[in-house]
Amino acid sequence: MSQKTKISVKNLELYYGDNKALNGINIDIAENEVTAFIGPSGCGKSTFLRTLNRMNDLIDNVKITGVIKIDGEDIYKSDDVIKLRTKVGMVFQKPNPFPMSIYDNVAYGPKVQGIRDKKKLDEIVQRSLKDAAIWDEVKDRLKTSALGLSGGQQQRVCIARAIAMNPKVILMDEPTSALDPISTLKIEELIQNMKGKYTIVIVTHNMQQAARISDKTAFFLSGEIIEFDNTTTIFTNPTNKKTEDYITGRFG
Amino acid sequence: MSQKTKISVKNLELYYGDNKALNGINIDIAENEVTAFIGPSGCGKSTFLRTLNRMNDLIDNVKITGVIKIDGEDIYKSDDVIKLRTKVGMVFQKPNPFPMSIYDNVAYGPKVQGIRDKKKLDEIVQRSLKDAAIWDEVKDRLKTSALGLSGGQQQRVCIARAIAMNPKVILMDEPTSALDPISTLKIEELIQNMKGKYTIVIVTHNMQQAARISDKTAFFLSGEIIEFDNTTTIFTNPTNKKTEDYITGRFG
Amino acid sequence: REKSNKTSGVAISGSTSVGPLIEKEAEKFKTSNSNINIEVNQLGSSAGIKDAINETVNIGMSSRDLKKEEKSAGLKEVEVAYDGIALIVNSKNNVKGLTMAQIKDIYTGKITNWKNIGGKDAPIVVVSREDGSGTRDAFQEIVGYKPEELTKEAQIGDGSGNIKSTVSTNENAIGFISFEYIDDTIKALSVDNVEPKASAVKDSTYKISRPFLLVYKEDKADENSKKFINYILSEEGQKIVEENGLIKIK
Amino acid sequence: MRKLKEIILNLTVWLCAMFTVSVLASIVGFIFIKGIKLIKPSFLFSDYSANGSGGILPMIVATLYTIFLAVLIATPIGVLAAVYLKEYAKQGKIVKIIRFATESLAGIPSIVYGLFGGIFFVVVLGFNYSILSGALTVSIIILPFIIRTTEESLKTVPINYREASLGLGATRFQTLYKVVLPSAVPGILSGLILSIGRVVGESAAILLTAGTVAQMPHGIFDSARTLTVHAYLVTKEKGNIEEAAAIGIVLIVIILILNSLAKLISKKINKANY
Amino acid sequence: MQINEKLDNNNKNKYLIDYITQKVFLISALVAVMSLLLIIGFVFYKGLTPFILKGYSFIDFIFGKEWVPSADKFGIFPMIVSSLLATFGSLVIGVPIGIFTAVFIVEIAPKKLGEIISPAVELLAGIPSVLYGVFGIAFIVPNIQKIFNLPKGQSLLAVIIVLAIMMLPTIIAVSETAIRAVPKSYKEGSLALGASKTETTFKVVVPAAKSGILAAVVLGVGRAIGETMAVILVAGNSPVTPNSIMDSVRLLTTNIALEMGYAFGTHQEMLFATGVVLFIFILILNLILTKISAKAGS
Ligand SMILES: Nc1ncnc2c1ncn2[C@@H]1O[C@H](COP(=O)(O)OP(=O)(O)OP(=O)(O)O)[C@@H](O)[C@H]1O
Ligand SMILES: Nc1ncnc2c1ncn2[C@@H]1O[C@H](COP(=O)(O)OP(=O)(O)OP(=O)(O)O)[C@@H](O)[C@H]1O
Ligand SMILES: [Mg+2]
Ligand SMILES: [Mg+2]
Repeated sequence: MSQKTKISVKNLELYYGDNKALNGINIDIAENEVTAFIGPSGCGKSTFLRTLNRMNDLIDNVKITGVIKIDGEDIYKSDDVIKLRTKVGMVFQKPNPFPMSIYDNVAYGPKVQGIRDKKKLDEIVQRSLKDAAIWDEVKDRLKTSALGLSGGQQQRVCIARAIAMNPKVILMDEPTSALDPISTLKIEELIQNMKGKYTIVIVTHNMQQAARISDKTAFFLSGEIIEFDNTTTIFTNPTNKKTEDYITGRFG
Repeated sequence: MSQKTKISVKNLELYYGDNKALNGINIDIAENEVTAFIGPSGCGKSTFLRTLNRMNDLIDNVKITGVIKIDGEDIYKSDDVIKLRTKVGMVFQKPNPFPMSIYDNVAYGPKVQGIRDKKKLDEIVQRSLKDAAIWDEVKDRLKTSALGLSGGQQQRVCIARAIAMNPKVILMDEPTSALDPISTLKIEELIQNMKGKYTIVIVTHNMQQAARISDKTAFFLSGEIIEFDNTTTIFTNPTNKKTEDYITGRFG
Repeated sequence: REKSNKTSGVAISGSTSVGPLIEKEAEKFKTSNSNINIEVNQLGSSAGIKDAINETVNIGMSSRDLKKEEKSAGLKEVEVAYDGIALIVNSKNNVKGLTMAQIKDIYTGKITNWKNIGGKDAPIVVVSREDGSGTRDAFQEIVGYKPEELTKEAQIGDGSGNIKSTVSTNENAIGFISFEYIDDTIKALSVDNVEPKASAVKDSTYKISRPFLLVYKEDKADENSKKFINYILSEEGQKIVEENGLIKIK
Repeated sequence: MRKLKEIILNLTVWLCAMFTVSVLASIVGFIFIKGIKLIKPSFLFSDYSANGSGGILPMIVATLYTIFLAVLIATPIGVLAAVYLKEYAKQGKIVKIIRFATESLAGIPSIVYGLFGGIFFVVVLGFNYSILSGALTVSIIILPFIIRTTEESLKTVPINYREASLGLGATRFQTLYKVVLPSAVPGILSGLILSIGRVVGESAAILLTAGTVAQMPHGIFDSARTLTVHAYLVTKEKGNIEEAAAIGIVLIVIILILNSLAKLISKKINKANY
Repeated sequence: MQINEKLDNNNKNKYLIDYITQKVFLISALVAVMSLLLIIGFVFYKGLTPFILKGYSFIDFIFGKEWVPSADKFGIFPMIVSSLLATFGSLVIGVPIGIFTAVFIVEIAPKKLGEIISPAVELLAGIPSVLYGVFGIAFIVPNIQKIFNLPKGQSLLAVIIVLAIMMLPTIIAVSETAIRAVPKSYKEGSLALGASKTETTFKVVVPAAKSGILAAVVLGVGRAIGETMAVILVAGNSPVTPNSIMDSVRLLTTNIALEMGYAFGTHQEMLFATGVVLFIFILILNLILTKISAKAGS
């Protein structure tokens, strides 16, 4: 699988104030593959994911050292965060729809990109909602507030919102944690379909999910990547004792 | 298993404005057992759970008909919601720690109950955090804001906050969806330990989890309970075709 | 800035005591000089004088004499009317009049109870205008006490209206205001047995009075300004002065 | 014990609210009882006359001019400045100092602003006594209000809205304009309403900058007398409480209309907030 | 795909717009700051002249007990004391009442009632202070005189009451917005723990709205302190140190407003000097308020 490297991370460290949350991260994420991050709660998965589209810029007191290159370009050297974030879409851990209608939520990104054509927008919204497996549930209430949706519905609207942008890289922070198995299955199908065209990074606590959909898996512990390898290798034959412990502590 | 009925629900209907979200719910929840609610996203699980401690009172435009009795008392007839909510604790779907220190979050309930003794509070906080499998991660930062925690950490703090009250009934809305397997395991252990002393109702999308920890399972679909039975029966020999479809659509 | 130089306009600012009179003069003046617009701003004597010096306006109004520094700025002054200052008490007060000496003793804090001057047994609440006020300057000069001699207990109000409100709501109070503000909400006292009337000021039997001044810089007082001042000084203008309870210049 | 505390606290809240309500009711009642006699068409809709028979039409017009001009000047500057302080500036010492100075200025008596305006706008900039000078001066007075209330409402917009928007490749400006500001509208609005109140209620500062000319203004360069200045002169010089109260009634009506208008507009802007 | 290509060129414009808007924001901030600085500069320049150029002693000014401008005596000590007392008194009355009323409107009142009170309060923010003063002199002052059987009702007490009333609309309106903005999930969390509505309100909602409530207090107090017209009518304005709450007082603010109309020369500069002291006074007050609220938070 002679994969091209899409994202290359060198010696990344991140501090929240004095608190080191990421410690010497080195990883190469291949293009058009699905990479899963696993690891116990609080180990830094979200934090690392957020460095990849510079979301941590928003938090005061965050210090970052090291180099992250996407398509060979140092994203922290470039001034064009907009390009970065247009290219690198994100689905957040807590569903965060805007206080707008469902339609406006999904159309937000394209509109921001300057798409004004009503028909085109309708099309994008519909396709994205379908891909996110929520079209049927909301097609009759597109104009009502997204805040009146159930937790899982909100999460899917946020997924739709992210894919409406047609990004090259999609970062997903536990996208299915609030979803029922069927919706989860649909999202996983979506991910499978996108593989090959998009680079996908997904944080998940669901080992089976990681095993099912990802090509590579990185195991995080206390702000470090303990092991990074092909998913099959990680799950069947991990090198590191800690990885094995975590994996075998698995269940369900 | 000659279980006493703790919660008895008769002909419950709930409307959000004109939108019927619950339709003719009838269920008897046995004392000191674990009851799981499963069903696709948006089917009304959270809505129903929230009727049990009258959380929907807060939302405008909600209309409820039917009868819910806890310990034989009609909770919508009684004026004492405080007593109800002290008896019936809740963990929400989205983690919602207060903007206070971790310690104050957990001590909040006991303090409200009138416990002033510093030592006693310390004890309760420590025990609850330990039970919620987060003590080790936060014991050195009890005085810092709970909002600076990772998603899963926040969720466990909320669990600790709920069990610090020592309620008789605990309602949990997807309590482990944001947790890694190990924390999940610990929470599940906690639930197992509480069983027999507490009546627990848990919403989960994780079939395995439902199968592992619950005594009874109710399957929701479009605001109705399609089937309610012993968990083993539901998972091995469901009566209803829809239940079977949902269960067999399971994976992972 | 150009506006005040417009040939058709006269800008006036200054004393709030003189202002109402000038407004009325202007209103009448305009009936025969509709092309001349007169703007009257009531901002206080100091502001009026300052504006006249700065040439922000054509004419300033003052209810007090010019201070040395102000005079040296080259202002011309014209007296346009005299104003009597009346002592007022609450209408429930049964005292009818005071002597000059009694007034002085009251304001310097030597007499503090109404019973000492023929009233009932109640403390006197002295009300004065603020330091710098033209009315107060004139009052203390004529009554004959120094600014620092004013009783420390004195209530201070700014503006005749405020003095009036204070006195009309307090049976124990005594204050002083211009004749033009006397009405039936309060009672004006006689001084040395002379009733506070314009005629009494004119024949000098009523002692407490002061001049109303217009001040201007020569080169800023254009034709229209002069015309307006002359109108005020004319017989017709002075009739308006009298209609307002003020006193014609002799 | 807990019940008792609860009851006492609840009672206190009720008492405080009732106190507020009764104070406010008695003030409004007072104004109406004293002033209603004077409210007649001839009072409201005719020109002023110095001999006391005229009406207050020129003052009503001058008041509206001043409000609109001041709000027009101060709202954009204040809101934009608040956005800068909250969203762009580094939250360091300087911002803190600016915030602090701003707040402290809220407590300087307006007459000081009046004196400043009387020199700066009237003389130095040469606007003379005019509605413009008056509006500029009160603009400065209400700036702290607008800045601070806007900042506070920006603070209440959850960070995850910003994250979501930026995460979709929106620029900071787009994020602000499409997501953050609409969510902050209620707070900005309440600041604006308070500011309108402050402009309407202002006397000393306007007196010294817009003057007291009791004639119908023909533009913002004319000197004019606002309703409040008129009420002030009437109270201070004549002690005529009835007329002041009648003006109070007119002001209450004006504010009522303006506040409803402001709310209507904000509803339009804020259709995003369901 | 084509979308993305179009974007790259587009981004330049976007950054340009972002850059320009940021500068517009910055300029607005600068205009605001500049105008505020101008005022501060103006007051200080005018107010410090007599001490720097004319040889008056600032110490005598602050600690002098006599204020007779026409006799060249400028001492504002009594006014400093009076201002302290009046501010403290009105804070103690006005702040809790204001915050409680805001809480009432948002959390406790029946919805309909809240919907009436809230705009009514906003309305009151627009009533000119002159009218508050008229109300004070026609209502509060005579009642104080009657109830306490005094020769006059103009007093520190009357000032405190009027100031407390005048700060209410601002405190209520701004706190109300802040309390409304507290996320519902906090409330739910607390109620679900068996806290009563009142406990939830005071232990979770109000603390979460702390920053906004502090702003409300600062602005409200500022508004009240800055208001002079009402105070002039009810204070009595004698420039002497009060011995009791029933004595007439003159505040720093009223001193300025009272005499500015006729003052000139040194007298006027001394009034500006009063403004300087007032500014410092308010600075300290805000500092204390901020400190208190920081304490209350932790
Ligand atoms: N804004 C913040 N300020 C300070 N510390 C933070 C902040 N966000 C996260 N942290 C800390 O950084 C560490 C890593 O957090 P992160 O959110 O990356 O964990 P995670 O691996 O995503 O966990 P989870 O699975 O629970 O979401 C944790 O210890 C967390 O408490
Ligand atoms: N506040 C609300 N206002 C209006 N409709 C609502 C509201 N909350 C939920 N609903 C609707 O009620 C239905 C049931 O929602 P509920 O939150 O109970 O679903 P759920 O079963 O918990 O789903 P999930 O697994 O996604 O959390 C959904 O169709 C939802 O859109
Ligand atoms: Mg995370
Ligand atoms: Mg739910």
